[in-house]
Amino acid sequence: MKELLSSGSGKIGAAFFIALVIISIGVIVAYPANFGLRYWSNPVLWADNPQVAPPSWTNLFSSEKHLETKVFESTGQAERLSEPGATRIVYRFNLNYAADEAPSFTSLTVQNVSYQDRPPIIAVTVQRPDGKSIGLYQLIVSGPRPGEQPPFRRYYDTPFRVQLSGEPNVASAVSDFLEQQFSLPISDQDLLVKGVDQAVFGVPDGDGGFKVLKGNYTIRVDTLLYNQSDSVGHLKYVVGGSVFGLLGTDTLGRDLSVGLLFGFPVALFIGLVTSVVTTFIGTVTGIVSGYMGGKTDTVIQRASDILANIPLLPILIFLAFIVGQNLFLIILILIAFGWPGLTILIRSMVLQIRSGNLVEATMTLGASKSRIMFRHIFPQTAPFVFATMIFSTPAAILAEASLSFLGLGDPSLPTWGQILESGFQNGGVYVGYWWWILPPGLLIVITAMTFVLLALALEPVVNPRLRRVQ
Amino acid sequence: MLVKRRVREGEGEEMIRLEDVKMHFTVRKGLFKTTTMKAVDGVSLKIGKGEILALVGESGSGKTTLGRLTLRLLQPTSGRILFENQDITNLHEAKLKMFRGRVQAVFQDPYSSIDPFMNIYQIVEEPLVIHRIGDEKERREHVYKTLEDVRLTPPQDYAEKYPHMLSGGQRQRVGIARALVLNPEYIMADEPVSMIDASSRVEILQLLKRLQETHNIAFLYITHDIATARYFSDRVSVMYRGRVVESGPSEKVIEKPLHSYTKQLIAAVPEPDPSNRFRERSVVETGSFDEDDADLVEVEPDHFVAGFKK
Amino acid sequence: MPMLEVRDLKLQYSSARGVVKAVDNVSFDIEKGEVLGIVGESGSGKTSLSLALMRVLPKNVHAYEGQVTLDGKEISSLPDEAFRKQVRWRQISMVFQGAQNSLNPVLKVGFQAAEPMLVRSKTDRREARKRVEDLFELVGLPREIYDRYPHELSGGMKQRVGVASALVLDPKLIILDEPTSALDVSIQAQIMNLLKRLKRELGLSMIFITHDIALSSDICDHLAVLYAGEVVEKGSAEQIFGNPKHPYTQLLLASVPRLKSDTDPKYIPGAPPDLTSPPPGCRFHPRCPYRFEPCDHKVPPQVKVDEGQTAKCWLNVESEKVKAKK
Amino acid sequence: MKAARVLAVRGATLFGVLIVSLLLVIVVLGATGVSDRMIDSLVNEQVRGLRQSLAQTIRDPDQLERVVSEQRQQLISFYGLDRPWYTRLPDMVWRVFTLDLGSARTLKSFEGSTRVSDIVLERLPNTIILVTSALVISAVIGLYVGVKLATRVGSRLDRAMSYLSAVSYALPTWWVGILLILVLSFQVRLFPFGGIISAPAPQDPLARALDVIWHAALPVATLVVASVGGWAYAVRTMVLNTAQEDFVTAARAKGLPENVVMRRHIIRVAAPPILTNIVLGLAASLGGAILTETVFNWPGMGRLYFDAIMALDENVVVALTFMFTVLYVVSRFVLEVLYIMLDPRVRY
Repeated sequence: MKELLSSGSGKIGAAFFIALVIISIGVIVAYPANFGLRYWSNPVLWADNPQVAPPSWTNLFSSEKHLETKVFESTGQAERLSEPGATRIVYRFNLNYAADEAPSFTSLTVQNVSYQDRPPIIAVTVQRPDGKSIGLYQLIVSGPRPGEQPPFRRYYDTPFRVQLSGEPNVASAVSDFLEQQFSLPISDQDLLVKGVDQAVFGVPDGDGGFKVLKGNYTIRVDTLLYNQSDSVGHLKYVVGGSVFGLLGTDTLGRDLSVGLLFGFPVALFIGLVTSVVTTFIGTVTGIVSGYMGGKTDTVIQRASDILANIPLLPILIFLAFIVGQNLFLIILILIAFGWPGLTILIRSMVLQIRSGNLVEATMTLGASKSRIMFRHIFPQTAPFVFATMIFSTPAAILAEASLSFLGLGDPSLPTWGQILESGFQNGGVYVGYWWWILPPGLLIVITAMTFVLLALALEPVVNPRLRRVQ
Repeated sequence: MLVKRRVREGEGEEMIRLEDVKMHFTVRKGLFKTTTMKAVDGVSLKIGKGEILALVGESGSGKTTLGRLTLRLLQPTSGRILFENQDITNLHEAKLKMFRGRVQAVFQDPYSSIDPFMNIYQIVEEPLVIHRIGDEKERREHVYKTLEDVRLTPPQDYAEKYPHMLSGGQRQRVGIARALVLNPEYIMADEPVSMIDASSRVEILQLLKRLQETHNIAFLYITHDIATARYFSDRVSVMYRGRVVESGPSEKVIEKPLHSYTKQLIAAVPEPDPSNRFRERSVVETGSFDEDDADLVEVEPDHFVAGFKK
Repeated sequence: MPMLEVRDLKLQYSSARGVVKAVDNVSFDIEKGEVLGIVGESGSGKTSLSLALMRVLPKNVHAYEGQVTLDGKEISSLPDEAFRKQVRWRQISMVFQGAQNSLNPVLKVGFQAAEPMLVRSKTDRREARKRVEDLFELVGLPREIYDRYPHELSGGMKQRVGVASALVLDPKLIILDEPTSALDVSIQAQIMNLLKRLKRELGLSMIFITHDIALSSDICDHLAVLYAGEVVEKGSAEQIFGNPKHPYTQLLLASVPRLKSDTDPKYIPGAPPDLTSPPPGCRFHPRCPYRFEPCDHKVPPQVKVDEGQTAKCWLNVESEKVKAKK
Repeated sequence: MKAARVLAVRGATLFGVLIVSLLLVIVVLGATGVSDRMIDSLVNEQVRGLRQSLAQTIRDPDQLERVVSEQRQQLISFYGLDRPWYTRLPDMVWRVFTLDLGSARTLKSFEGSTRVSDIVLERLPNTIILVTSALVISAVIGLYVGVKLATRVGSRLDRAMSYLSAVSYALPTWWVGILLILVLSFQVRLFPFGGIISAPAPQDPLARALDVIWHAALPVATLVVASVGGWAYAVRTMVLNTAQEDFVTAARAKGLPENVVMRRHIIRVAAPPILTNIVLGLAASLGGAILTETVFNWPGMGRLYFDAIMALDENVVVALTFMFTVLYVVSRFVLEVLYIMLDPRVRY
């Protein structure tokens, strides 16, 4: 331990390791169980994110200012107005628009509506900085079905989401708006092709296109309820940008930072479980083989000789392909083929220890075999074993990453390798989705490096001859 | 000269007896060929209670293997090993534990024969732990007393130290203390001083000698150095190629060696005498002894030589 | 004029625990055809001394100074490259302690012996081979050994190869660093006989380094006793063995178990000091039975006690004073 | 004589490796029912051929069906599809051994053949070219840099290199490839994104060769970057260990010039352990080749592996797994022979 912290690389490695552990614990606590299948692989959850958007901080280096995704939700202050026979609830969302481009999309999501007799109406109006306003969209919640009893509940299980940018009704509303305000005749179809949001957040540039109109917008969402007990649970209005969050998104709009964070505990789990179990088996078999000699030794030696020489990756690929993509299977295989290498090393160490007189001396004292093996021989191999354990940790992480990269990762647990693979498969390398490719790779390298640094600090323990030189 | 006990073979009580013991090892030669290495090839010897027997020979003579056999660390290919007239040749490992409590060993290399990860106290205490002797307090007293016996004094100063903090001589004394703590009746000492500085060798030998006198311990002193054998032992057995070629009381064998190999061993010992440089030492080429396979003959009372023709 | 004069040779290493004063102001002379024994226990700096003479130094050298004169020429002032070309093996060669480890395991032993000729004097291969085979014969090895690898030879044979290859360039001086310590006593005797024969027949000068003072009497004409990096006593073999003046030499001699006399050997209590922090005053004083007032703080001078014999001990200073008063 | 024994033992072990991997593959295939599927497709394929040839002679469709289904039954019992999978074990071993695995589901060889052996063997040279050139370049650079470092232990360069080699151990090969593409193909547009030759391929042989080298530059560089740091570090360690041996001191004492000491008494002696290190890294570099080929779309066995996985083509995956094991075992054996030539202690 002292050796570990006395060198520079040991200190850096230890600091990194602690950081890895803290992040992993945080992720385990914060993330829902079954994250991989229920959340990460569920496209509905990511629909409101822009797709393949680079990180928002790229704006700092870009001459053109990209729009960051803005999400407005019905949680803030609302204005309640009483009208004859109805209640009007008005949400005003203020948006200071400074980007040099139109939103990539806009969407409205409605959830948990319940009413007694008349279906509520929800309307979206955009009030622009030029004082003009567009009645963008109106939703009349679907009416009672035959035989259905009040209260009528709508959009509880599946929220109602409408992509305003692609909605024909919106297009026609905007078309009308352009006609009236700018005397610009443009058909609904053309508008849908050009992008409705360009017109909503811009002014015609005279060339048949639109120029972004910067300034303060207010998006007003009106909800009209016809009964005291009627309610609209949740409203969400999203202005989709072209940059997103800390680490951007992938083709499904998934927030890469969320997926990458989840990779921490998984990588640590793969690395540590594999190395700990491998080291344990390797050490025990090595000590037993070296100490007992005879038939036990021959059997262990032959088995480990053969297993240690099998090229791991092809077999790993084969098994993962044929038997199934399961993280535990992968770990099991890594262990099954990982221990023999250590067995061979430990065995030769034990033989060397045996060549001294300690074993004979202890035997003369009447010590049992297990006492000699684990009280006397094991402590002498322990520093080496510990260093090997650390050194073999990145190998397991890298092996899993490689396998994931070939598309053989466990789909229920997103790993860095899998994220990289989907980036590669989606042509990220050839079109330059660097934010999708670099961070997962970098995280793999940093995690592997952490253990390599620790191992490096332990090298003098393992190789005393080098210590003599320095 | 320290007082020597004159024990004629067969006199007094017997500690350990080997009867025509052979130890053969199989060595791989070719792909399928194996040959037999006869490390010990028919040796009989006795060690009486409280007697020091020196086993002298060069590397490869089988003296170390023979030493291991007297402790039953090895099971002989043939022959019998008796401890206090009880046959322990084929005793199972579990039953040997009692025997292990009564015989001990001191090894050549004080660096590799004690556990570098234990402190001195733990090393010396270990035999007591293994044999479940005494409670913690009794053990502590006994360990301290033993450390004093081997002159690691005051014991408190040494108890917490680790082997690498001690000099070679001190480490060897730790090895002796560990062998001594069970109050053994027999100790096999395999080259106990060959890796220790010349100026300290005699100190260790004197310590062993005193222990033999105060505790009446029998010793098998294995060495290549016939000069220390003369000083330290009551009797000497000379080994050559797995066999004993000459044995008898130390003075007799050394002052009047009969076997040519013994003679050569003696001639090869350098004496600090500057006139030596004007003459060559007599050297017999190894492999030129023709009496290898001959049996031991009692040439004079208690002095045995292989293949001696009167 | 002595063939080799060494004056105030000093070699220090830096280590994790501090500066190791391995060789500290060592001076001695060697006459032509004579063998000087350097006797010291482990850690007394005797191997460092041989490396210092050959100027084969490890990387962690802290200080290296002193004057070495060979045949009237000061070789210690030569630059490294010139020293390598002119002195090493050509004038001073060496036989190493462990024959096992001093031979390259992947090269044939004959080639290794011939290598200095081949590389340095551009001798042609056939000639070099003949020379080496002749030398092998001289040291009692069969000529065919030339094409063998080290692992195929026994320890004694390897040590003979070491002796033969030290002779290959006809050096003036051979340093023998514990040439027999790894060998069985009977093989040791054979090698010692070989060395004696070479000394007699070739008139070789040698430095014989050993921890075994008894063995040194077998070949050495003069002796220097080394303790904790310093020469504590030197003189002719007769003087050192017959009338040792330094307590360390006396006790070292007394610690040798004798085969042919009935005196009991004695030991020196304690252990040799750590060379990073040798004791003040006389370095031997903590183990010395005769120590008195000045020993623990004043370094004793090298005192001439007899013609050609000096000892570094306060006892001798006192007795010289007594003599002077008389 | 001893050398023959050592070689025989190594050969036997490596043969054991081959057999064990083969058995592993076949048992897994059998136990998961995949081998049934594979044989089934083999039977279908032969039945299809049969039907076509029989259709020439037998006009009556009913009779044709009858004959075909008879033949089909024969084939099924011939291949043992009607028996449990483990009874077919020896037969399967032999079929994998001879790459007689029928035809691929969707993949085709460049010539258009669907036979698995055609597809796989055609790719073999491309992989060998890639791996060997990367191995040779890494070896040369690693040796040179490692020796340089060993002579300057503790210098700033040495420290930097030891960290760099640690980084290269932590770098996934394929990610290095991706980085190189991103920088040198996407940003700088210096090298092609992948493939082995431009389309259309140049006609002139020299231009063709240069074109291949231009395409190979990035994949080879990837493999080299991934392994060269480890190499240099291993060489440095071995050289340092050897440099501490007594015979090196002896060689210096003999007055040999430093370059002779380095070459003959250090590097020459350190060569066998360095070679051992290469042997240990061999499996990793083969694995690296699989991934690098995937990244660079290099038409070798590794890229084929990826394609076969994507196309769920079991026959091809099995054949490739076996081929990679063979490739590994063979190159291991070559290196073992080399080792024995380098180290006289094993030779006699």
